[in-house]
Amino acid sequence: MGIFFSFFMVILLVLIAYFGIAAAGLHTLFGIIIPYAAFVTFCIGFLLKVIKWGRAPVPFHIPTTCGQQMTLPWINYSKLDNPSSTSGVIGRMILEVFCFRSLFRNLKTGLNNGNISYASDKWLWLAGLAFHYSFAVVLIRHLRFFLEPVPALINTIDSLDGFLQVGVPHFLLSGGVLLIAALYLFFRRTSNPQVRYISLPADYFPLFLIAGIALSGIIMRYISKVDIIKVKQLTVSLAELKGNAPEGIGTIFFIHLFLICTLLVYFPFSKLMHMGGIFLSPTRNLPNDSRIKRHINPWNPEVKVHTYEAYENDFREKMKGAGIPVEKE
Amino acid sequence: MYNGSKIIIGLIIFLAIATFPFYSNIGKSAGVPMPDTNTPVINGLDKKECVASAEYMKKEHMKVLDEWRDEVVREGKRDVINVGGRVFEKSLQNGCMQCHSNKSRFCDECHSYAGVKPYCWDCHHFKEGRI
Amino acid sequence: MLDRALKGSKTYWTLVIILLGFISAGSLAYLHQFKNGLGVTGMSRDVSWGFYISQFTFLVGVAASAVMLVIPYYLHNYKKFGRIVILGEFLAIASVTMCMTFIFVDMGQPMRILNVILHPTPNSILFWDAMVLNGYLGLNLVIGWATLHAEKKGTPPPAWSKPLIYLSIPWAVSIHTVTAFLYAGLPGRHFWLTAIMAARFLASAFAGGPALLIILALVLRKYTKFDPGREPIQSVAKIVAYAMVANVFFIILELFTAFYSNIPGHMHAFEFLYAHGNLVPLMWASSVLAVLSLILIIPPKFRENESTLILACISIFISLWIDKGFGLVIGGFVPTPFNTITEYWPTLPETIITLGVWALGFLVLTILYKVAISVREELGTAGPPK
Amino acid sequence: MRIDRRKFLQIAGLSGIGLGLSAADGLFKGKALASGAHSLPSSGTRLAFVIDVNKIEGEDGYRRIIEACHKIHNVPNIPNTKHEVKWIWTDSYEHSFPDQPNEFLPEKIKEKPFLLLCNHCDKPPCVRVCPTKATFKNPDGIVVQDPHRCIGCRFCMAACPYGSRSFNWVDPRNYLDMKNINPDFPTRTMGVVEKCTLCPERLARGLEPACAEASNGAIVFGNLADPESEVRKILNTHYTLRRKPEIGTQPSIFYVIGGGENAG
Amino acid sequence: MAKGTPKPEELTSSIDYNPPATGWRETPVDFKEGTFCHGARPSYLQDVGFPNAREWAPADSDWKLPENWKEIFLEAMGERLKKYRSFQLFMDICVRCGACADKCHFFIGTGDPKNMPVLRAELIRSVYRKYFTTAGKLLGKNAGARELTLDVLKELWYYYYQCTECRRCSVFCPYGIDQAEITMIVREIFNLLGLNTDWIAGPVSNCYKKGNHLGLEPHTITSNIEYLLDDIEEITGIRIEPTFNRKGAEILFVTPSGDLFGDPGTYTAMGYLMLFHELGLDYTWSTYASEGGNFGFFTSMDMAKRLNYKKTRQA
Repeated sequence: MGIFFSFFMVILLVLIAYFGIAAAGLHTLFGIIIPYAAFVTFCIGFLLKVIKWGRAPVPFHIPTTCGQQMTLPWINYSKLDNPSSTSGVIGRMILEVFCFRSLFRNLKTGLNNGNISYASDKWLWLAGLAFHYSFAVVLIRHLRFFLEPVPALINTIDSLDGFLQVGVPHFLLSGGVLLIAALYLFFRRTSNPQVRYISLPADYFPLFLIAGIALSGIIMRYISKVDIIKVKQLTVSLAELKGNAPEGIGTIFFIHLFLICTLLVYFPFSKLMHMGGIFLSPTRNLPNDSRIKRHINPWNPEVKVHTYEAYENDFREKMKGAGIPVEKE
Repeated sequence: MYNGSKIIIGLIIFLAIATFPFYSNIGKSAGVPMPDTNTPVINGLDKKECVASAEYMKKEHMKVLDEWRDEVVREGKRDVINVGGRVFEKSLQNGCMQCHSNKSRFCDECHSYAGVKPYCWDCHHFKEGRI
Repeated sequence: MLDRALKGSKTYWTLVIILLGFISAGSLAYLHQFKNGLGVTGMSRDVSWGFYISQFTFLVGVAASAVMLVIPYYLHNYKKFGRIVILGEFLAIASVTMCMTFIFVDMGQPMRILNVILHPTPNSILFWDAMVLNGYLGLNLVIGWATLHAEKKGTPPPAWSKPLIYLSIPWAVSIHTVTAFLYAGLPGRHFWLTAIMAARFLASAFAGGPALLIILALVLRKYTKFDPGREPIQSVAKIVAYAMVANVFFIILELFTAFYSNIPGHMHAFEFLYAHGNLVPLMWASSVLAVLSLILIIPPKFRENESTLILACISIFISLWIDKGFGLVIGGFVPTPFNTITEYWPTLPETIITLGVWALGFLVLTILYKVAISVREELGTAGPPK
Repeated sequence: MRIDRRKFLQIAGLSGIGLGLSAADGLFKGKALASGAHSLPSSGTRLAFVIDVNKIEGEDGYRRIIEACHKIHNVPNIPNTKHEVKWIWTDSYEHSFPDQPNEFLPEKIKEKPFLLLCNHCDKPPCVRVCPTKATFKNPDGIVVQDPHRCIGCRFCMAACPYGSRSFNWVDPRNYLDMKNINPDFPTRTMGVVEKCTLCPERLARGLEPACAEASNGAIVFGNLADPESEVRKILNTHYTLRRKPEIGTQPSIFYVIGGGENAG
Repeated sequence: MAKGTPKPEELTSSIDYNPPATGWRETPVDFKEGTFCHGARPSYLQDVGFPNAREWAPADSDWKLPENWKEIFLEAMGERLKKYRSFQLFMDICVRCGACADKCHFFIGTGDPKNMPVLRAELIRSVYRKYFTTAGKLLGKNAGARELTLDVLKELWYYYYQCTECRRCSVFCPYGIDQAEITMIVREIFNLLGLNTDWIAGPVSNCYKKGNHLGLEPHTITSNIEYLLDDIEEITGIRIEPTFNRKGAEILFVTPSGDLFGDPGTYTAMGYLMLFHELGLDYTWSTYASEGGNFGFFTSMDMAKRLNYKKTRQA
């Protein structure tokens, strides 16, 4: 569902950028105005979304428990899977954010001759890690375009990324891994019948978009090269809030940039907000201390209750008959 | 907002990361490097012409050098390139650097601007002011 | 299944941390080597391969030995190996990992390692070795993991694993044969230029690898709930005995040819190794241990006694480690093409890196065995067979 | 043509060594062999040296030749013999021809240094074993080592029966006077193998290899495939030695031992 | 169960994990016999004061909904989006990775794709997108949004009562999205439309009125415990004398009411009685708050329970 729609949307974006530059020559629009607008949309959209979440209270104090709760001191409890303290929660969140711990648990349920079997299934975890980490490395690497002078650390990361001397200029592993991981996630989405069934255009679109960004980046580096000095001139001017778009960079760069801008704009209004959301997820970021501390619902409403008095009124004779003490005779 | 302080701290961290390129460049006004062709040899030329256009060389010089390398070392094609009667050797040291004898201005400046570290100079070497 | 490696006893974690310590030390030493060049090792213009490549050569044998369990179990339907065949396959994975790491740390330009694939060169035995090693790693990973996974799920192993298992048998022979060809095809290196080289490699592999497997199985029985039972260990011991006899026999053949023919080039290496080089004590130790191990493993009385059996296995392992993990490679280089002697001894960084690679292999092995045993424990099939 | 050649090398590598031991004979007799495997390259070039041991004048003569080569190729002078890089060097008869021992050798020969360098074999084992084609044979018969391609596995060093290859165990620039190196020639980087190149950069300019030029005629350079060449003329009139001919590598370096007049 | 309990193999043999060819929004809901409960009888709802109590049956085409059911639903939903961060968050951040898909026992047992937690949540997410997000309002189906129709409502009801709130999906979700919380909230909304099941409404009403889900009245509780005490005396020779609704006791003991009524819970109850006697605890039973479990699953009941607990403590 929606594969072709999403694919053609991305193609359309590419064409917009292509004609915008190659035919209309709108360098300032695509090089300055759209990137600024996209970045501002991204930041403000992100903030507003998180604030919107923040304005809703957390009435339930029910973190997901995946292990023994803390009870008595001589019973070992699961400090990470059923944390009772803030430090446990921090540990749980760190593992979740950096190691995708929940996905690491993943199983595959299957039927074998009438028996239900559970198999280990870590491909999603692996691909997810590869995707996110390579994306992070790609992002950090790109700081070389925004910072002048380029910090030594960025240069080091760049040379580690291009450790394998393949091609001229050296092939950067992170870009390739990103593209392959995105393609794997797409393959998984389409080949696994259950995942294909639940997928929406909103699932394919960001995959195609990111694959498009990676691909245009790879093309720009190895096949249809651009004037890298002018690119940096543009990016540094963006960072310095000066904003001047030199001509003659190469259209492929603007396609790359436009796809990134689309991603930035798309981000706050989509499932990509899981980046911020994971930190606010109440089933993960709360300690399981509801037996230690009393948590009161922040909008604690008045409710009608069945009082003891009413109860006694309903059953007074029966209670007396059973010898249960009553308040009123 | 509920748990406001924590959320705001988180958002400030997010903004600090997202806008890092904007504030980290403050006070480091960056000059844009221009490959400098001001060398005695080039200045002495009537027609300033290289093996290919400057536009092409800007983007593809690494590829040109790589191809030359294979042609010369592996295929023994040491034939020279003739541009308008001027002869160029297919060589970094004995070709390019003969005219562009200002490595720091012609090579290094752009490379460091773009954060590129070619390993050419691990073997090939250049003596500044040799010509 | 991998998550089983994240939960373990204190002993398990202590072992993992110790191994990680060695790996970090090895990595630091490797950084030192990367920065300052292979000159930090004891290798030289004349002895251009040293400890790394000889360890690699030895470990290829350990890797290939898994086939000694796979053949009886899958080909001859010898069911008693059902418990330990996975140990063999996982040992192969760990060994091949070490092999590839040893090759990697031996590279002068590790950044260009992909050139082997980018510029494939079928006339180079090293190219084929890279291919068969990667293939063997893949085969064992897929087979070992798939069969264990099926065991855990309570389903029969997937149908596609059968042809792969049969493929893995000749493949195991190939990795050792191809590695032997690295040496046996070089003109001008008399010590290696022998048609019996591949046969020697296989004999020593089928003795040394299964000997290590017996040691590992007994260690596992002592420290974990895993117990393969007595009988499979005895069967492996018989395999070790035959292979070791063949191995010693092959060495005697080499000695005969060299010394009876009286060709100087053929005698040089043996003279250096056993009479006047710095490896003399080691090589004699190897020979003495080889003889001792035969005494301990051939008579059924000793072989069936597990305390003498383990002694025999340790002797065999050390003897072969010296012979193949040291003497074979160094012995071929040290009498130089100029008929001179350039001695070789590993330096400190080289030793630390070597230890680090071994630790890496043992970490892989520990993790894989931990997974296998945890799965068996959950299924209640870790204990001795009824 | 080059493709045919590559194919041949692959076949040779796969079918093992020992293809035709009579190739050397064939060359000496100046007749082309029927089997394509042993014929001369059709470009008609096979570059070779003939070194007349007697024509090199004393210690200085050797030093001049070695320095001529090492200087222009920026070969470092590393004192630690284990890490040495040598393109051309000397050694005794005993070490240079260990397969032809002769305890009754004339004292003169016994003490004579022999110039050693890459033999640029016709059937080079180093080319056979290289896993990346970093070392290969070019149509002129030169065994080329491409330092850009080399991964530093050192298989070629194990394969070379002549000890002609050097590995850069350490950074060679630490052992070069960087202010006085030859500006026209690169140095090498750590972790690659190198050896005598037979000076293709000089040949391209119509010059002889540096060692030949510095030898005052003791080293004669030429094309073996050309019956009229000077090298062929000397080989026709002198008895020459090659190193380890029995292993079938067919070296292209010939040593004139006894002096032309006597042998002729 | 006139047909008799089917064997596990018979049940598993009919499962097919492959989803149908039609997309889930195009596949109409099919109320399968045996997979849903009766509609709540009006008296139960009236007991706890819930609106729109009426006789109705899920299999009927007419659910006798109030005229303005759509407004009630959407208004309640909007309110709850503001009241529950979890609800808002879980609507926004799901990436549909499918890790939860085969973790739900309803899905494992039925193979019905809409029982995958992700898709069960998607049923309400699609409504959320249509009415609460700009993209959904503008792009409609392409943004994964859909209109809240009567069929959609029925589908929601059918699947939101196929959730035991076991929270296994949340364990596997990389963001901890918890179907249980979504279920609670959606069922809360259904209660506003009188759409509950008899099996839930009954115990709730009993807990509210009689203090336990079985509807045991005070004298039944004491006499049941008497029987247990007799048994204990017969076996051990010791007569235990617990107290009921006694003021000033140090501990108020509340246990799942099943322990007082049916085997094997009663054995557990006998165990407590003997243990507390042996320890000599100063405790009392309550007939007013005699249910350890919370059948509320909706907040007002939760609150009632807490209040009466406090009250007895004071007593």
